Amino acid sequence: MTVAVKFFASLKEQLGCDGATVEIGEVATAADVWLQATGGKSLPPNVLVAVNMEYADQNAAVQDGDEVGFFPPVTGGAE
Amino acid sequence: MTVAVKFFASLKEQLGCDGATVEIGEVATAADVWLQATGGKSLPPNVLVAVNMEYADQNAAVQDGDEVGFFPPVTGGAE
Amino acid sequence: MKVEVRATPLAPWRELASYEEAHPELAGGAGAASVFVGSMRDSNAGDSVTGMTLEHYPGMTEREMLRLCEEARDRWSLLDLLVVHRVGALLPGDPIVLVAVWSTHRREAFEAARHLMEQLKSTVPFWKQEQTDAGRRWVEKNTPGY
Amino acid sequence: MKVEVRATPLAPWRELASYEEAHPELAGGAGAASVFVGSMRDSNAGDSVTGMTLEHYPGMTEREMLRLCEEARDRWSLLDLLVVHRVGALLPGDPIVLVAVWSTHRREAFEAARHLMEQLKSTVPFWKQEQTDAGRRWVEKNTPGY
Repeated sequence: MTVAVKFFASLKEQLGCDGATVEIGEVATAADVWLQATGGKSLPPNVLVAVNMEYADQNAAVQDGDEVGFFPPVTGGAE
Repeated sequence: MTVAVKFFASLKEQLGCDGATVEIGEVATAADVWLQATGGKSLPPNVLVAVNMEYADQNAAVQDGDEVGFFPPVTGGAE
Repeated sequence: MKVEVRATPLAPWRELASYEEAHPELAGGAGAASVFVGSMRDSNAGDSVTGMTLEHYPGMTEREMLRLCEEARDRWSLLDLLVVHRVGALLPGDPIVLVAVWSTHRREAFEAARHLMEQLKSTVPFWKQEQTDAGRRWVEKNTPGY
Repeated sequence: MKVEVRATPLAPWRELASYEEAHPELAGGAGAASVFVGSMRDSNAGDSVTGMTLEHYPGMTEREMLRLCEEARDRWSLLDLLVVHRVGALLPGDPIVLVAVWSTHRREAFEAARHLMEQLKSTVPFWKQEQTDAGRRWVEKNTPGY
């Protein structure tokens, strides 16, 4: 199946990549998608995961056509 | 001594009086001033007292030239 | 810091824009502004209210407002405060009170603005009289806000 | 209810004046409006900050903001909400976020505005990058607001 991957903020800079389209087997979690997209880098513990723009666990199953976002802790709002 | 008296809001309406100038003996409290100004009416328990525009107890001593304000509980601000 | 009792209409957002324009030092230093606007509602205690008159104790009212603001400024290390309260005749929808607080961080701004509103209601000499279909009536007590 | 991610300058008081003008139903019904404006400060963690860039996750950010607003509206029976958050390049003093809440009584307005600010900081995908004399750096964690 095909999954769209997006990286944001400091994670995007560290990986040198905005996102990618990943081909992966029919049974896969968000963490599997990360491994595939990053060439086997380990998923940092503080990275947040969203599947189809909703927060998800790294062990959440993904489906064909899903979008998986990975990003660091959020820092919006005000002091 | 001479003391200026002011009444506000519902109290002003009930008494039919904005205020008065009261002549009273040299040793007097705010409550004495009330009695003198109202012709002996009893001071309602919820009436607030200010001497020279500062909240005061009804037993606070007043001096010649003081201004004594009497008013009902305040209801400013918003719901 | 500015405290005002106003007998003419209050446009809170225009008031805030003017105040910040006149105080450019707030830009850059103040990370947080918390604002409260209380307006006249068209009903109270189940009755339709068509108008309101606000009375105050000239001199004492301003003094109490200033005292509250100075206390809040010192307690929460605020950068600035603006409080404007209407008196006179109001119609439903008219703003009654504007409280604005500027601080470095949001916690102080939120807490100070809320505290000021409670204090304004409970200690500053203002009295509301409502106009209903049944006639005029003095508002008798305050609704607790905490 | 309006939620917006904005890439152009935000003038919060003008924004509020326009919003209320476009929503005349708020006048008369809303006795209380609580507003918070968070702005870019010119220093952070002891360093002078000369600029900031805010990044977001287009689509997800708006969705999270809307979800928070709907939750707050239902929890506190709010009459209306307006939330605007900047992205892109900012300078010191520039407003970053505007949260406005209208309700019948002041308690709900205060609590909802504060809650929304905490939630905006902790759950909505925005990331700040600061420009200091030593170069650019990502802001790493949030300051607790309670």
